[in-house]
Amino acid sequence: MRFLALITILMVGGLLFYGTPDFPAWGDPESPASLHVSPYYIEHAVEDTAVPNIVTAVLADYRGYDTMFETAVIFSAGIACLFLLRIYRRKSTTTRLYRHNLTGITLRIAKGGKLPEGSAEFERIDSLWVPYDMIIKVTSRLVVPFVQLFALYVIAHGHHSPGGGFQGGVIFGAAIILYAISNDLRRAFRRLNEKAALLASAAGVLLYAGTGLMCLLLGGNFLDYSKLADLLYTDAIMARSHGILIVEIGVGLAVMAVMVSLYYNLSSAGRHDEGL
Amino acid sequence: MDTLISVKPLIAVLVSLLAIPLIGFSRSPNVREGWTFLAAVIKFALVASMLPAVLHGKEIICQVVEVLPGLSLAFRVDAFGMLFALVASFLWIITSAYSIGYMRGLDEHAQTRYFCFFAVSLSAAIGVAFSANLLTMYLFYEMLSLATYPLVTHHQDEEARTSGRKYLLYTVGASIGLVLPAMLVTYHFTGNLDFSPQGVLAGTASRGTVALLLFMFVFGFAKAAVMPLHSWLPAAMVAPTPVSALLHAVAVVKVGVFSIVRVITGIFGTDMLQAFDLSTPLLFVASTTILVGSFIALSQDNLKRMLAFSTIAQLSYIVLGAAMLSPKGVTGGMVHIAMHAFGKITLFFCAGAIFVATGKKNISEMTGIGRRMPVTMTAFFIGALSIIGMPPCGGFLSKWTLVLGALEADQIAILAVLLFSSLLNAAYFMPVVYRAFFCPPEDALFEARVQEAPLFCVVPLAITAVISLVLLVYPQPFMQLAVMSAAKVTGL
Amino acid sequence: MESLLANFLAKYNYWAYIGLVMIGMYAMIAKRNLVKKIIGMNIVQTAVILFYVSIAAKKGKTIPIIAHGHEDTGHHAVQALDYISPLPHVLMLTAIVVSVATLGVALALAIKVYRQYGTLEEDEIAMRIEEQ
Amino acid sequence: MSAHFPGLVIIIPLVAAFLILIGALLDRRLAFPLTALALLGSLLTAIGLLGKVIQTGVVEYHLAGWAPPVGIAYRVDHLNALVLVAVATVAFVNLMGTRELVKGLFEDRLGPFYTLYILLIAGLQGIVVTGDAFNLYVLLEIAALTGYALVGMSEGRAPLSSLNYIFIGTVGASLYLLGVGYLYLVTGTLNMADLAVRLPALYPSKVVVSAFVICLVGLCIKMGFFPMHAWLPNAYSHAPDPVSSLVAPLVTKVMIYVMIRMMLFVFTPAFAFDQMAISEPMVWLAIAAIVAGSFMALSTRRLKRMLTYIIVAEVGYMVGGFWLGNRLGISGAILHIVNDAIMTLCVFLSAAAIISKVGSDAIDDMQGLFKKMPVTMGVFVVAGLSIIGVPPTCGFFSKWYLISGAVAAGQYGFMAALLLSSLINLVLFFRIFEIAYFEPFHDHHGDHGHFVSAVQEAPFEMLVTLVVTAVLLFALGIYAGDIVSQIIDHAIPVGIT
Repeated sequence: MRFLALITILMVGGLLFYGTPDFPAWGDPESPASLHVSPYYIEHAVEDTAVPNIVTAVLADYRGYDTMFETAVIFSAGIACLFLLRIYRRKSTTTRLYRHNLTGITLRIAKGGKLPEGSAEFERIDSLWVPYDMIIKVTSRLVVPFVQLFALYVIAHGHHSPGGGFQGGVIFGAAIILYAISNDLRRAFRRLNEKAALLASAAGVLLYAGTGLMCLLLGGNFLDYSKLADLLYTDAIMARSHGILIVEIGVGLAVMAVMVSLYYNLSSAGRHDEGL
Repeated sequence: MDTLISVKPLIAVLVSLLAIPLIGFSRSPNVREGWTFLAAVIKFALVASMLPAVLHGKEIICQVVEVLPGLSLAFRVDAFGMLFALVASFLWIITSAYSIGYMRGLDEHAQTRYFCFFAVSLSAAIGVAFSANLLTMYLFYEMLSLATYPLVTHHQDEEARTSGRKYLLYTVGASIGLVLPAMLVTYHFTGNLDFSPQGVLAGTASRGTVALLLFMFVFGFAKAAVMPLHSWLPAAMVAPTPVSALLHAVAVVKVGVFSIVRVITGIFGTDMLQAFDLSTPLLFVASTTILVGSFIALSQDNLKRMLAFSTIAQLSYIVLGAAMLSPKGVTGGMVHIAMHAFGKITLFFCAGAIFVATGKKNISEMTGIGRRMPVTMTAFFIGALSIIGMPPCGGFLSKWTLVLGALEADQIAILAVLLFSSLLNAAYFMPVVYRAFFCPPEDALFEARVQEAPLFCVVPLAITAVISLVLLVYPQPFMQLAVMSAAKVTGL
Repeated sequence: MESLLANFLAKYNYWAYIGLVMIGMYAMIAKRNLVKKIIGMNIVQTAVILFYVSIAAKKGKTIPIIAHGHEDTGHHAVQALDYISPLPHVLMLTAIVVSVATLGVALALAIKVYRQYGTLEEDEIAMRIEEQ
Repeated sequence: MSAHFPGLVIIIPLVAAFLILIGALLDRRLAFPLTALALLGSLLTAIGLLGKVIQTGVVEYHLAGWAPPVGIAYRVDHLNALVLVAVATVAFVNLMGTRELVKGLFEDRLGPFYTLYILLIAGLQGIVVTGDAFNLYVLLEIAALTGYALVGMSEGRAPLSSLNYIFIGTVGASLYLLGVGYLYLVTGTLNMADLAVRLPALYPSKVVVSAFVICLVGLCIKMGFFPMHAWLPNAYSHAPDPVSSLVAPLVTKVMIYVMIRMMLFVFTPAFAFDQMAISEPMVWLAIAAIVAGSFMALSTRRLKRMLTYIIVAEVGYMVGGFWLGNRLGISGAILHIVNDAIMTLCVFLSAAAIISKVGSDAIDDMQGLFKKMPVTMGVFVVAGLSIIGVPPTCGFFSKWYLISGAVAAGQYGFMAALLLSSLINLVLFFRIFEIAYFEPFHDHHGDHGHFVSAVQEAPFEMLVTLVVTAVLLFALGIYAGDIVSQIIDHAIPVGIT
C-alpha cells in the first residue's frame, strides 16, 4: 500500500510540478489572473453595489449564485448528517435516570414509573454522567453572549470589513456549541432544539433563494437585487447593497443552524442524549 | 420499376403482434386459438392481396420511421420476399391447426405463452421477408431469435436449458459477433444498406474486404445452419414438434437462408461476386454442408434429429443455388425455399403425429407403423420423395432447376454433389418408409388396427402432403416469383 | 543554478501547495486509519485553497476593501493595482465551506462505520467483514 | 416566463428542497407529493427548454443580471438541454417508482431523504446547465455530498463504501478544482465561453497542458473510468435500492457530460484531439474498461454488483466513443449518455423490485420469477436486451454509432471490445433469465432460514413506472435518428467531421 501510495503521489506531484515553471511569479501584479476579470470587480464594485468590501460584493452579488449553492452545500451536509446518524426510535430503555439538582441524588425510574419530566428540580441524565465543572460553566455563560453579539456584528458589518454571513454564522454557531459543550446537549436543546435548528437552516437558505425568486417575480433575472429597489424604497444600487445584507443574514442563519445541528448529531452519534 | 406506397406490408407484419394481447388474455383455450387462427388468416390474406401487384412486376414500399440518418425502418415487398412471406404465412395457418391437435393431444403446459411467442415469431419472419434494408432485416432477425427462445425451451427442463443456451449462443452470438460488424463496415463503405438488384457494395471495397464481409454474413446468419455453425439445429429439436415443424423447417432456418440470399444478391450483387470470383468458396462451404449433413442424417435413429440434419443439408441447397450466381441456380435456390418448406413440414408433422399417437421418437421403434397410421405414413412418403427430389413431388422441380443452374454455370462438381446428395437423401428416408410399410408382419411392433393421431394433426399433414404433390404440376406462384427475382438480381 | 533558486523562491508557495497535496494524498492512500484518511483528505482540500489564494496575491498590496467607499469619492480613484484580487478569495470561501461540509459527512459516515464494526482501523474492519 | 427556464430548472428543485424539509417537519406525508410536484415542474421546464433550444438555438441566462465573465451565466445549447431532459426524466421516474420502497426503508426520515434526493437532482441539473467552471465545482460538490449521504444510508457495508466514495470523490473534485485554478491562473476568467476564447493563444503553455490533464484525471476519477473505477461497484451495489437506481443512471453519465463539455467547449477539439494526442491511449483505456467491466460482471453472482460492473463497461463505451474524435463516435457517446441513463434506470428499478420481493440479490435466488413477477421480469428482459444492444431498443442505436465511429476512425480494437461486451452481456442476462425461467421456485429463501412469503408482483405504481421506462427504451430507439439529426448534430462543434 505504501508503495502504491508513493507511486501515486509521485505521479500527481509530477503532474502538478510540470506546469509550475510556467506560472507567473508569486505576487506578480501583472499576472494574467489579475488583469482580466478581477480589476472589474475592484474598480466597479462600489459604484455597482455600494459595498466597499469587494469580497462581499463578489460573493453575494456578482457570484451570488455560487454562494447560494455554497449555502445549499452546507445545508445538505447538515441534512446528510441527520439522515445518516439520527436514531429516532431507540430501543426503549427499561429504566431512566434522573438527578435531583440540589441534592445530587440520582433516581432510577423503572419502565412505567412516573417521570419527573418538565420539573425544574430534576434533570435527566445518562448512565455515564460526569459532574459539571463550575468554572467552565460560569465562564462560558459569561462568554456566550459576547460571542453572539460579535457574530451579529460580523454578519452586519460584512459590507465594510472582513466578515459576512459565513463568518458570522459560524461564530454564532460556535457560541451555541460552546454552551452545549459546557453544559450538555439536553440543556442546549432547551435553547435551540433540533426542529428549530432544522427549520432555521432551511429558512436561512430559503431566505436567500426566496430573495432571488422575488427578483425574478419583479421582472429581473434570478438574484438580480436591483429589482428590489421598489420594494425597499431605494435606488437600484442601494437595493443591491440591501439585497446583499438580506442574503448574508440568510446565510448566517443557515450556517449557524447547520453548525449546531452538525454538532448535535456528531457529538451524540445521532442519539441526542447527553452528548460529549 | 413500378413502386406502390402502401402500409399493407407494415400491417402484415404487425397483425400477429397485435393479436398477442388478445391471445394472451383469452379466457378459454378455444377463444385463444380462435384469435390465433383469425390473425393467421388475416396475415395470409394481406400477404396474398399484395401478390397480384408483385406478379405484375411492381414493388410495394412502406417507410415506417427513419431511425438513423439515411437509414429507415422500411419495408419493400418484391418477388423474393413475397415468395417467402407466402410460404410462411400460409404454413402458419396450417401449423396453428396442427398445434392445437398436438398441444392438446399431449396436454402441454403454458400453451398461452406458446401461442403468443408463435405469433411474435411469425411477425418477425414476415418482417425479414419484407425488409427493404439490412438494418430492418437485422432487427427482425434478432427478434426472431429471441422470440423463438421460449418456444425452443418450452419444456423448461435441463435438456431444454442446454439446447436453449446453444440455440441463443449460435444464433444471437453469431449475429452480434459477425453480422453486426459486417453490417457496420458495409455501411461505412456505402453509407446505405438498402437492398438493390445489383448490390450496393460494388466498387467500394477491395476483394479481400468483400470476401471477409461475405463470410461474416454467411456464417453470421447462423440460422441457415451452414457448417460449422449448424449444431444448434439438432439441439433445438427438443422443442415441441409444431415448433420444429414451422420454425425449424420454415420460419427460422429459412429466415437464415433468406437473409444470406438477400445479402448475396442485394448487398454484394452477383456481378461483383463473379468479378471477384468469390462463388467457388461459397459453393465449397455449401457443398460440404450438404454432404456432411446428409451423412450424419444417415446415422441418426431419432426421427426428429434425422430430419434436423436433413434440414441442414437441404438449407445449403438454397445457399448453393444462390452461390452459383446464374439465373437458373438462383431460381432453383429460391424455389427450393417453398418446395423444401412444404416437404419438410409434412415430415415434421408426421414425426409429431407419430409421437402424439404412439409416443415413439426413434426410427427403430417404428417398424410396421404404416399399418397403424397409414395416412400419416403415406404423407411421410410423399414428403420424403419431395425432399429427395423425385417426381411426382415439388422437390423434383427445384432440384431440377438447380441441376440446370449447375450446368449453366459449368460447375460439374456441383452437379455431382447434387446428384450424390439426392442419393444420400434416398438412403436415409427410404428405410423409414420401408420399415413402416413393408416389414414382415412378425417383426411389426404395431397391430394392424388403424389408429391415427387427432384429426387436428392428421388433416394439416395431409394438406401439406397434397400441396407437395400439386406443386410439381402447378408450381405457381412460387416459380414465377423466383424467376422474376432471379432475373432481376442476375440482370439477365 | 542561481536562476533555479530564484525561480524556486519566487514561487515557493506553489511548491508548498504541491507538497501539501502530496502529503494529503499519501495519507489517504497509505494510512489504514479512517480518521487519518479523513485528515489527509482535508489536507488536500486545504492545499487547493493555498493554491488559489496564492493566485490572488499582489506583492505589497492591501486587502480588497475600499477605504471610505461609501463616501462618494468617485470611482476613478480606485486602482485595480492597489488591491489584491478578490475573486480567488470569494472562490475559496466556497471551497472552505465545501471542505467543512465534506468533513462533516465523512465524520458522520465514520461514526456509522465505528458503530457497526467497533473500530476505525481498516485492517480490523476487513477482519470483521471476513468474520460475518 | 420561458426566458427564465434555464434558471427555473434548478431553482424549482432547490427551493423545493427547503420546503420539503419544512413540510416534513409538519407532516411526514407531505414530503413525497412536494418532491413529486417539484421534480415534475423541473422536468416540464427542462422539456420546454429543450424545445426552445431546438427552435431558437443557444439560450443564455445571466444570473443576478451580470453578464459573463463578471457574473455567472448559464448557457444552454443542444448538448446540455438534451442531457438535462434525461436527468430530469430519470429523477422523476425513479421518484414515482420507488415510493413504496422508500417508505419501507426510511419511514422515519422521509423528510431528509427527499430533501437530499432533490438536492442531488438540483446539483446534477446545475452541473449540466452551468456555463461557469467554478460554479460547476460547487454543484458537483452538492451532488456528491448528497450522493454520499444517500449511498451510505444502508445496513451492511454501505457506510464503509460510501466513506471510500467520499475519499475518491473528493480527490477527483479537488483535481478538477485545481485544473480550473490552473486555467484561472493563466486567463483570469472562470466562464467557459470566455475561457474558450482566451485559451487558444496560450496552448503552448505548460500550465494549460497540465490543467487539461489534471481536469481530465479528476473527471475520470469521478466518472469511475477504468482504472479509477474501484469505488464505483462498492458504492453503487451497497447503496439502498432506490438510491442505486437514482445514482447509477445519473452520476457517471453527468460526469461524462462534463468531460465532453470541457474537452469540446473549454478546450477546443483541435487542442484536445490533435495537440494533446491522447486519443489513442484514451481509447485503449476505454477498451480495457469495457473488457475488464464485462469480465468482472461475469465473475459475480450478485445482481446489483453485476449491474455496477456493467456500468464500468458502459463508461468505457462513452469515453471511448468520445475519444474516437469523429462526429459518429461523439454522437454515439452523447446518444449513449441519454440511452444508458434510461437503460440503467430501467434495469436498476426492476432489480430493486425483484430484490425487494425476493429479499436477496443473489441471482441464484431468482428462480421462477417469470411466473411470479411476469411484468417486472418482462421489463427486466427489455432492459437487458437494450444493454445487450438488440434492435429496436435504444441500446442498439447508440452502439451502432459507437461502432460506426470506431470503423470510421479505424479503431477496430474498440469495435471488437464493444462486440465482445455485447456478447458477454448476452451471457450475463440470459444466465439470469435462465434461472428465473427454468429453475423451480422455492418459497424458502436465504441462508438465514427465514421464510419469505410467496413472491408476488411489485407495487402497482412501480409496475407502471417500469412499463413506462421499458416503453421509453423502445421510443428512444425508434426516434434515435431524430434525436441525432435534430439535437446531437447541433451539439457537436462544426469542425468535427
